[in-house]
Amino acid sequence: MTNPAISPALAVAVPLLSAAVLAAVRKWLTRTAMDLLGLLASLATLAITGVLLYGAVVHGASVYWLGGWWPRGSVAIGIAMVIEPIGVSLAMLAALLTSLSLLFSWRFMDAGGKHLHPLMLIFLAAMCGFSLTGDLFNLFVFFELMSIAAFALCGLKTAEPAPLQGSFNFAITNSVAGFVVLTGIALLYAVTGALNMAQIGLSIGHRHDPLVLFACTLIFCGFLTKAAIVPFHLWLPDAHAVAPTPVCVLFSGLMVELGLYAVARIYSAIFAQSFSPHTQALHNLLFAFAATTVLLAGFMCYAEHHLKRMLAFSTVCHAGLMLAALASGGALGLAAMLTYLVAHAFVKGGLFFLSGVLLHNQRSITERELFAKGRGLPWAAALWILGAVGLAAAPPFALLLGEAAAEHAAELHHLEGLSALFVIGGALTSAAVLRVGMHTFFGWGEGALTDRSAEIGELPETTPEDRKLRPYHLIPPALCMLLAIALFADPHWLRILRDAAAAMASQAAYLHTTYTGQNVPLTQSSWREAIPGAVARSILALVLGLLVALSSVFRNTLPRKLRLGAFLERGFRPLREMQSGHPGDYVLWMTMGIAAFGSAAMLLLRR
Amino acid sequence: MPGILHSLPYFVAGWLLLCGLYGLVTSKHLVHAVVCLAILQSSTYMLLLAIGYRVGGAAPIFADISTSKLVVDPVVQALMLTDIVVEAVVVALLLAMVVKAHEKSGSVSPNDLRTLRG
Amino acid sequence: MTERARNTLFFIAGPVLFFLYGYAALNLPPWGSYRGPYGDAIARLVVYQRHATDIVNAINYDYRGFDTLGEEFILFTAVLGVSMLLRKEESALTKPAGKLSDEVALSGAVRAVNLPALLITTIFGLYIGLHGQLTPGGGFQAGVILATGIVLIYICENTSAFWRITSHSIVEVTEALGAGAYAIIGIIPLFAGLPFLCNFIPLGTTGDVFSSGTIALISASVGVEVTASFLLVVYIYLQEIIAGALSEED
Amino acid sequence: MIWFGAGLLLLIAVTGAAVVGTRDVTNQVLALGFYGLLLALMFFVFQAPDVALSQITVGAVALPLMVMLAIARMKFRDQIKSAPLGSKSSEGCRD
Repeated sequence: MTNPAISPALAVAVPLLSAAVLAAVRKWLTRTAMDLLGLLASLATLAITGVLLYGAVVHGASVYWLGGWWPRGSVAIGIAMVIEPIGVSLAMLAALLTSLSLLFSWRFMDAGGKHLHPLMLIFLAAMCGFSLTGDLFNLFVFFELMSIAAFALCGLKTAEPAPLQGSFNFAITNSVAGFVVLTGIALLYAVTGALNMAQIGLSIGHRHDPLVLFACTLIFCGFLTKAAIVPFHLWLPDAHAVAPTPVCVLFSGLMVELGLYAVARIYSAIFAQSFSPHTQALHNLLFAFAATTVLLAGFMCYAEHHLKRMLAFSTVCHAGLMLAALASGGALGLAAMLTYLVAHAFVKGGLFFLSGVLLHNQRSITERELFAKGRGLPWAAALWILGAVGLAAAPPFALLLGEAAAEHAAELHHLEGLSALFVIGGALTSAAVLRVGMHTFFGWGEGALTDRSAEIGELPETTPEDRKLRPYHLIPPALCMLLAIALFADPHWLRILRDAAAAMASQAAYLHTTYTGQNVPLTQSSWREAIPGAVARSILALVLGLLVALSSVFRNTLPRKLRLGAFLERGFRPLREMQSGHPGDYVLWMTMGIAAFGSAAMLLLRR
Repeated sequence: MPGILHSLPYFVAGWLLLCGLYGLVTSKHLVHAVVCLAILQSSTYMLLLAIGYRVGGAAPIFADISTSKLVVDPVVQALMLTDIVVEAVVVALLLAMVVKAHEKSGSVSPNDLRTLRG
Repeated sequence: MTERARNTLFFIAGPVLFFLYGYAALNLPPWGSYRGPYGDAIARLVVYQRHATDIVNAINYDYRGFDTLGEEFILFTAVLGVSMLLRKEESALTKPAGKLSDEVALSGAVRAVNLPALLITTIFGLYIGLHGQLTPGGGFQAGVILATGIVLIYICENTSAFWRITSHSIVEVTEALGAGAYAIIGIIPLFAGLPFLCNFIPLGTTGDVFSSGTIALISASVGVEVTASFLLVVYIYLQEIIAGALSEED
Repeated sequence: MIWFGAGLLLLIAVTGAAVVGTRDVTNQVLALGFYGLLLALMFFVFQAPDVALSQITVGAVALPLMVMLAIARMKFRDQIKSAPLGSKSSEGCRD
């Protein structure tokens, strides 16, 4: 049995302990000391996850039984942490993004004052625990810890009513999601008498009845709420529009995607065998949800003029693309989703950092007010345009590799329409970002359109006299973009991720790892041959996006019939109405979504 | 156990879930909405308790009974304890948000909270 | 969406959900016939392995102690969040204010009952906390009871005493220490080469107050944390009201 | 005994609906407290004394207390706002 070099529980315990210490002494510490200590704790977590990842890659996957409670026979009596490359990479990504966010907020955020650092560290610990645990109820606990920390972080700027609305809607919908997940877990416990994911999977086996289907519906819908899949996505734009910039980076970069990770993990560990006769139908169902998400969020993204809200809808759109990649099936689909996830986290994180730079430097976040204000920021402009290229999944960004894998998997599993979805999603989101870039940094056209929620704007996060840009404002976004490109330039990590995804997708391998602590080496074929097609399509998406953005920026010089951009920019009334800001509506949409998913599952997947 | 009772607690749990959701959807007062969330959560207590119950089982405390006696499932009870804490905590945080929103806007109706739309 | 539309849509989606729930529930094992292996496996092991007789607490604070670590930090985070949301801003509140129940002043009889009640509550809380591994109770319940005792002081109209107890930053520090202590108890065994959260204290005799090793220790740290956080939440809510009342007395 | 438990379950179902249906928040707090006590009784009947104890402390005491405190604090604010005495408070909160 290979034991990890250091206890993986440290990845959770160290940030938690530092958060407690920081919270205890925060009254007596200066702001700089808080910054320094917070950053140190987060870097320590990064180092711990780094060591864990090294161990998982070199020695293979292993299992850590907390408290030393090894299973008795096939009955797990304690909580297991599964150390395999994918979960550990996500934990490491969380630590990295948290470190960058803390660096960005260096003496920066005056809102919330000294509550920021402990909350960020708790959030980090929750994300680490969430990606490492192998126990279903423990997953729920970290889901709740993550949610609670997120609610609090979201409401940091309490000086205006909008943040309270955003965090209230966020808290209500995500709490409902949490209880829905718990109900699903309880139903599974009732039939299997187990909480360890591998043991539940073993115990369910081929059993396929309404109970398993309904439990699956509840758990999936709960985590899809976190993942912001339509119709569970309504909280996300509200929460992002009001959260402070460093928090947005963590929300969009990782928290949302962890919902998808949980769906993938639970599906492959628990339900894979049970659904094996219906895999295709389930994939079609998930794909239908993903396609709705991409289309709806893509159009909404282009119609927004509040920078953070626009990026938030772009996150929803990309979460839809990731779900589509997962739905394209098998180990390859999983690898596609994870590749896309990691690369997207960096690109989207970078873009959010840049929106924070604009808010800091120009004291505004709406496109109309920012018009031509960014002319003196060449570095931010370059990074922003790079981000737009990245969102279209064009080279040289690692999102391309994910897109290629997804298209390859869709081809193998005869799933139609996936490539079109990637082109539409990429084109619309990059068009929105390009449009903002042209308006803000180049000052092209004659002023931007606007919409109702953009007019509310956002209070700046820094003191008014301080508008200077410092290195720690531009290093995090630059590093993010650089990493997204580096992952493309040096794709050695792909082989590791590919094989880890193959092991994750195989229920038998997961079982074996959990019970014996040993690694099952699995290999997966490469999707190199799909890359040229993906390059062509992503460039098509980028060109389309550029055309739409140009037609929007120069709308007044174009003939009326060609004003496609301006038409899209006005948005569609029913879609805007859906985003009503009323918590009752959001819960109603969730109820309808669960009912729809459940009925579809019962009809399509029954024996 | 009489046959008619075989699924009773599960139905009650489903009913409470429905009640909570209905209250949240139709609520006109933010504090009312938060209390409805608490009702929604109590559905999970009901479900967990029903799952672990055993006819004739004793409470899982071996202070004064023999260890060979049949007991109800202790694991669900541990889960419920966690669940209760989570409920109290979520309610506390949400109420703080409501209080703050009331301070800022002077209203407790979800309809007046809608500054962010579209 | 109009109110009417919300109602109509819910009366379509809600029953569908309820139907699905019921349909699934019919496939559950009948009520009262739990068969799962997990609970039984633990129930048979606890008394021998951990010298504790309250199985639920043994699960919470040991076998599934990692869950409880998360749970305790959920509580900790929420208190941070509440104090952040309701932190005092530079608003000039000079309007004097009354107490929470400002209509009727409590009679002397109520006060006479209250003091013994406070004493009993405290003793009961301590008892519950110390016997968590043996009988129902434990740190969590004890914490809430102890904090309720201190809130009783406020109800006794002894506002300034309550203010003195809770307004110190000591309460905040204690809360963080209680939460941090749990993480430290988890980390200590790592230095001895044992897994995280493993027991490292002699188990003692089953049935003793100081038996069952780390279970009692963790229970105590949870108790400290819960007492402090509950007090803090009450204090934060009352802060504004009490501050108004005290300035009136000046 | 089992019929008593079943009756209790039904009572809880009815009370839960009543709590949701009570639109006045002050009355709702009382209903919530009663509902919490019923849940605690049910936990006790179905052999979960640990949970019953926490439910009494949290569900029947702490939770209604917090709701009551929140309502009290909001009423206090309303009082200040409506009274002409003292300086204006609502504007002072901006920033």
